[in-house]
Amino acid sequence: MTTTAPGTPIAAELALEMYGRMTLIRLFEEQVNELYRSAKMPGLAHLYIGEEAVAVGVCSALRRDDWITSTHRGHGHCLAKGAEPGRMFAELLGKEAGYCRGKGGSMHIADHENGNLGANAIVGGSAGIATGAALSASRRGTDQVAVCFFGEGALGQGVVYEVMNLASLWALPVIYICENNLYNEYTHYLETTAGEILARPRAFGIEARAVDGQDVRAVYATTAELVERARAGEGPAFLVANTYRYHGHHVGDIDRSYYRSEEEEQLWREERDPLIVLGSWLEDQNHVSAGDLMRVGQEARTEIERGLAFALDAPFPDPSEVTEDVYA
Amino acid sequence: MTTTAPGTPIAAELALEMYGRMTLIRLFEEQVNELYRSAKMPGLAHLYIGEEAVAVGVCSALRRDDWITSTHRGHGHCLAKGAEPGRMFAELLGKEAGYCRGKGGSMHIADHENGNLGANAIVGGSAGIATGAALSASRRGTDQVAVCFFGEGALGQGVVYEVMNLASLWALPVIYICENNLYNEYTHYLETTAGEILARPRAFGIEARAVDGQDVRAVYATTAELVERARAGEGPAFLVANTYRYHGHHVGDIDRSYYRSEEEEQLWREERDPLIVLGSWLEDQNHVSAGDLMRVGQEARTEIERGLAFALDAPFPDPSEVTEDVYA
Amino acid sequence: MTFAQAINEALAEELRRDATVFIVGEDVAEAGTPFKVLSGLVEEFGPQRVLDSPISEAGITGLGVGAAMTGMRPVVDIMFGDFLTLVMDQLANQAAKTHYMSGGRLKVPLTVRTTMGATRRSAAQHSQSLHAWVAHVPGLKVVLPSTPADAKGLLKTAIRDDNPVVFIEDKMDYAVKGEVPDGEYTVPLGVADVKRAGEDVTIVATSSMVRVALAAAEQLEADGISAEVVDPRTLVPLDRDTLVRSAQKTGRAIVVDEGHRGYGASAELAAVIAEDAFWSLDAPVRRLAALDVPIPFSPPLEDETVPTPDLVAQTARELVRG
Amino acid sequence: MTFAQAINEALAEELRRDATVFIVGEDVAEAGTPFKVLSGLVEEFGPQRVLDSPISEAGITGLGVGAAMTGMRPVVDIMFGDFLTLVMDQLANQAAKTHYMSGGRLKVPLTVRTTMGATRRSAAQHSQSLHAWVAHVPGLKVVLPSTPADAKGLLKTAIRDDNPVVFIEDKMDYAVKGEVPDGEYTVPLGVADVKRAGEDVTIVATSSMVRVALAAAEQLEADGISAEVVDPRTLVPLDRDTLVRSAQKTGRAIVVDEGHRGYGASAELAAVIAEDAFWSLDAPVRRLAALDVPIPFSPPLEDETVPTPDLVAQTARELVRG
Ligand SMILES: Cc1ncc(C[n+]2csc(CCOP(=O)(O)OP(=O)(O)O)c2C)c(N)n1
Ligand SMILES: Cc1ncc(C[n+]2csc(CCOP(=O)(O)OP(=O)(O)O)c2C)c(N)n1
Ligand SMILES: [Mg+2]
Ligand SMILES: [Mg+2]
Repeated sequence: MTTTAPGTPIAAELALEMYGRMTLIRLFEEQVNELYRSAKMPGLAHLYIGEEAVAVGVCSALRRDDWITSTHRGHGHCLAKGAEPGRMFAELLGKEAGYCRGKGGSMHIADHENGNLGANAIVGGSAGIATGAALSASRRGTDQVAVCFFGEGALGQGVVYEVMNLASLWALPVIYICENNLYNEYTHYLETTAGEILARPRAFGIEARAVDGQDVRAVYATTAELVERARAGEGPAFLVANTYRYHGHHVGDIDRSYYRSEEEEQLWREERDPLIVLGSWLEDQNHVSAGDLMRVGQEARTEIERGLAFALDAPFPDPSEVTEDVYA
Repeated sequence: MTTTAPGTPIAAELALEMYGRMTLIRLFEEQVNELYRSAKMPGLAHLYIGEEAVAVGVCSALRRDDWITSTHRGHGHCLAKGAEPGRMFAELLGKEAGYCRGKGGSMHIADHENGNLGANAIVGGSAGIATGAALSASRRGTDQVAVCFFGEGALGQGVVYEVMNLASLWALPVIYICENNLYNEYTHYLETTAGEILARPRAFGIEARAVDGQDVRAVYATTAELVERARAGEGPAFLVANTYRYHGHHVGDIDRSYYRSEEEEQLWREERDPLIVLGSWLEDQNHVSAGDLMRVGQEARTEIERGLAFALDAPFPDPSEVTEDVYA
Repeated sequence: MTFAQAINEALAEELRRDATVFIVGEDVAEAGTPFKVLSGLVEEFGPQRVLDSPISEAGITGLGVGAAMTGMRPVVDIMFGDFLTLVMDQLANQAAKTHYMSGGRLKVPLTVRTTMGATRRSAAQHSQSLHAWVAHVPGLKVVLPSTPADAKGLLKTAIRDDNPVVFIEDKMDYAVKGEVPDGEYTVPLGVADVKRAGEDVTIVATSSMVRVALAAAEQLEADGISAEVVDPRTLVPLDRDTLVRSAQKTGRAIVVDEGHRGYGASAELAAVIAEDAFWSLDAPVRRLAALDVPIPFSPPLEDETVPTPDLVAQTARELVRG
Repeated sequence: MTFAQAINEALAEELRRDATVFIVGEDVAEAGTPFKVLSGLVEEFGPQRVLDSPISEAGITGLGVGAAMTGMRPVVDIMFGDFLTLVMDQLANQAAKTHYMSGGRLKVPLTVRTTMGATRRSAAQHSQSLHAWVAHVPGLKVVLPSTPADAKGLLKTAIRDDNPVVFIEDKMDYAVKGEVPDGEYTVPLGVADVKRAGEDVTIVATSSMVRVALAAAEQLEADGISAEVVDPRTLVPLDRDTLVRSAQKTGRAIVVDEGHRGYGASAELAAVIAEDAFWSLDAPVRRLAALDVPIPFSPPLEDETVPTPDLVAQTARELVRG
């Protein structure tokens, strides 16, 4: 994945590649929901559907050796950074073949070959990790950057401000990506967030921007700029991506009427869907035909089906493994 | 202690009263230093000398039933809120007659009859307490306000941002007083504090001001305005008072040359001393004569001597008291 | 009624009888918490007394300490016990020490409700039972209810207590049903309860492990072994006498706790019995607790981590048969 | 050399031999910490490897976890052990679980240095010994050195270890002098050390309590009682065998630890002995630890809180004479 200079129009191939990744995430998550509803998946999962453009736009501006830290809603970040659906499904099912040998599950998938330092079930819990990875890059003299994904709810965690202060003081190559999907679980973020989100990083001297999280090209272009700054040693940045989750807070959150309206959900699904937004742009620009998009979609569908079959067939770890990996 | 409307010139009596309190604090702390150097005081203490105008200016704008929370450098706050030197000395010496029966010591003096909820040896540790006291006032329908004193070093503690967010969301009557004396122990605050201090509270939608912490009249007037807002239900505020500690971080911090210069110390002592600043104003305005100031100083000296004698004579608690007061 | 309903009733009754009681936590109002334990409270008491907070565990706990010091009786809701990691300063350095450091002049009538317990397939950061940490802090009281009746009576007592109390509910208990007395009642802190009388072996169990112990006792009865199941109900204060007397009577004791084994609550309970019942013991006190591993997600692995009725029964047989 | 100099040497040697080692903490550079333990390091290694941080314990510990996951070996300095309250999430939920949750694919070679110990007239928030908390977290290793030689060798091992290690120094030990071997050496984790051999009673002591135990042993020798003093040196991993064999030999054991007694490390150590040495014990294992009260400031009160040589000796006499 390469970066472009600020403002450079995004090449059609890259756009198509991003369309494919977003489709892969969408289909993966729909499948996860199915696994839950058919009681094939232990526990719960937090679906990324609706937010695909954020993970894909950001990770498309990163190199494989750049790092990301992820959240409880992390499947999209993981796939966008290059993980295989098969080993991810296997992890969600608690199988030995999973990225974490079944020990982590949905909220702890890590894929360090692709630079994913792991999802995190503590809100704001990975802010320190990402910042430390950025310190590591600068101390070891590489030009890697670290990206910290978190939801707007993490703005309630004090440690986020502690590490933004460190990153700014030491000009660390870390980019904080705030995925504002409007809700902290079942509470609207305006009830939990005083003042202006962007004013918070700026108070620590951190470059801060906002972007339409449903427009993958915008997310990509803005991230590419911030990544360039960071690689050039110009320090940390903060990007708030305005987005929306179509489904519940987790797969079991079916009745949402007490905290948000059908109309609101419908509006985002119909007017702001990241796949539709990019798809129509590609077609309008005659970059691709409807056929191309269907082909890409079909490829993604096949990859998901293959991955799912692999995971369903894979064996569980042997119970004796419970005591392995406590210490390195 | 009464408040004045914004801008109202401060009456000479009040100014003289504040001069007396500042002098009392100055003399108290000089005595504490003596107690340490003569090995009469167990442990260490953090002297407030140089910062007197902050505590006195702020507390003069409060009512007795308003609350304050204090810090490891808390003797000045405690005296400014109305505590007696005698029981304070007794506490510093670990005597039964102390405000905390000797159990708290210098870093934990509390005087709840005068609304002092206690000093705190955890940097930033009282931010939640002050914010909670403000919530208590609003829930119980009183018009009390809570003042949270902390040093600029506490800006490194995440919990401070967590509670500022709560205070802003719920319009709580709490005023955060940031005593910026330039140093976090032995490190200059510019090495530990990115961006702009005032931008931090403002990012949470909190009214924020800066004031010359060596000018007690300015501290008083600004605090009075912020207290009025808070009492009127207009929400929290943040005030950074720029000040300086003349002595070491604690009484044992004698050689300071590796972190700050003699010249810097001298400059503050000679050009910015809060007693000199207020004293000369009082004289220039012909509000008082040099004689009046000497009289006030003499009264303070007598009070300190009486208090010290009381504390030195007071008995230690009986060892059996060690197991008392663990549970209410 | 269910354990969750008992908690809800206790909170509703205390909110009704004392205007200084309020609840603050994440998604506690309309959502009634993710566990639905608080459903209906905001509707009755309003958003001024049931406050939805930002995701700021340290902040709301600190807020609770300050409100408690100044005339309120806050009930702070910490969704998962795993997040106690974020509030230890407010609990251990502030809430627990304020009364003592002030020479008895300030008090902190704060209740912190949180959860514990594994086997929900929630993985390592949502499955911990960290009661040993708070039990190690002088100045805190620690309650681990095991039945709906105890939960209601103990929570009402905790809220009325003038000290900071950490009240820990096992997530696996919420749906469990049990008899709850009609009308007003409370259960004192510091009084253990013998959940089942027996002669041959004492099983001291905490929280949901009480159910595990009772199931084991059933198995043992079939084998002609009579097990006594003792529930301390509160770790602090601890009712040493009841534990020790039971062990002295049976001569054999097992401690079952869902915290990790190493440096856990089971060590203290076992040490207490080994100290005071030493001359009556026919065998070493056995400890059964969570494996010393982070709780894994994979079901076949997670199921290895927590004591089961079979394990408890098997251990008891070994003890009794020698 | 002094205990503080031994720590300083260990850090200097590891900073020299491994470019990925760095130190971060409050006032660690020019000030060399308030205890002056790090004096001279920034002068030799520069501010890129000895970083003065803001007062952000959680932030710098989280930073250390991330740096450790990505190729560095950070040494995070937490000035007072009382501030562990602020880093428990980074330690327990992040550092301790990363290796396990990732199925062994990520590791966290992090060292967190902090302090413990009372009697410095520092009052309740600067005198705690909270090692029991971290010892209760699977995935963390916990080191409590008691001599300059152990401190140096154990710290070098901790820094080279691929796991998160919490290294806890007693503030009262810094000025204590002791022999330190010349040249390069390390001390393994998980190996207890018999500080004094004896026949009549085993005294298991941790950190500065080892000195207390040795002083007690002197007194006891005068009374014709031969005490064996065993120092586990690391709580996790714990060398059970050495503790148990000593207790089996003497038939009597006392555990001395400066943490609070309730739910503390002394409970685990006593439980281990009571379990595995049960059949050899002539008397119950005795626990001596800090009183279960916040540490008071007033000297006559504080002096009551921590075990003394007289108390240990007296307890041993009771045990031996029965
Ligand atoms: C420290 C902490 N507190 C509470 C929770 C419970 N919790 C899980 S997700 C969540 C809401 C997070 O909202 P946000 O950060 O906006 O992420 P989103 O779910 O919207 O993607 C909460 C409160 C947690 N996991 N960690
Ligand atoms: C959480 C915490 N970290 C570290 C310390 C040690 N410490 C005591 S005072 C201090 C510096 C505080 O600086 P500041 O807040 O500016 O207050 P000042 O001493 O300048 O008045 C530090 C680091 C502490 N007491 N609490
Ligand atoms: Mg959100
Ligand atoms: Mg300062």
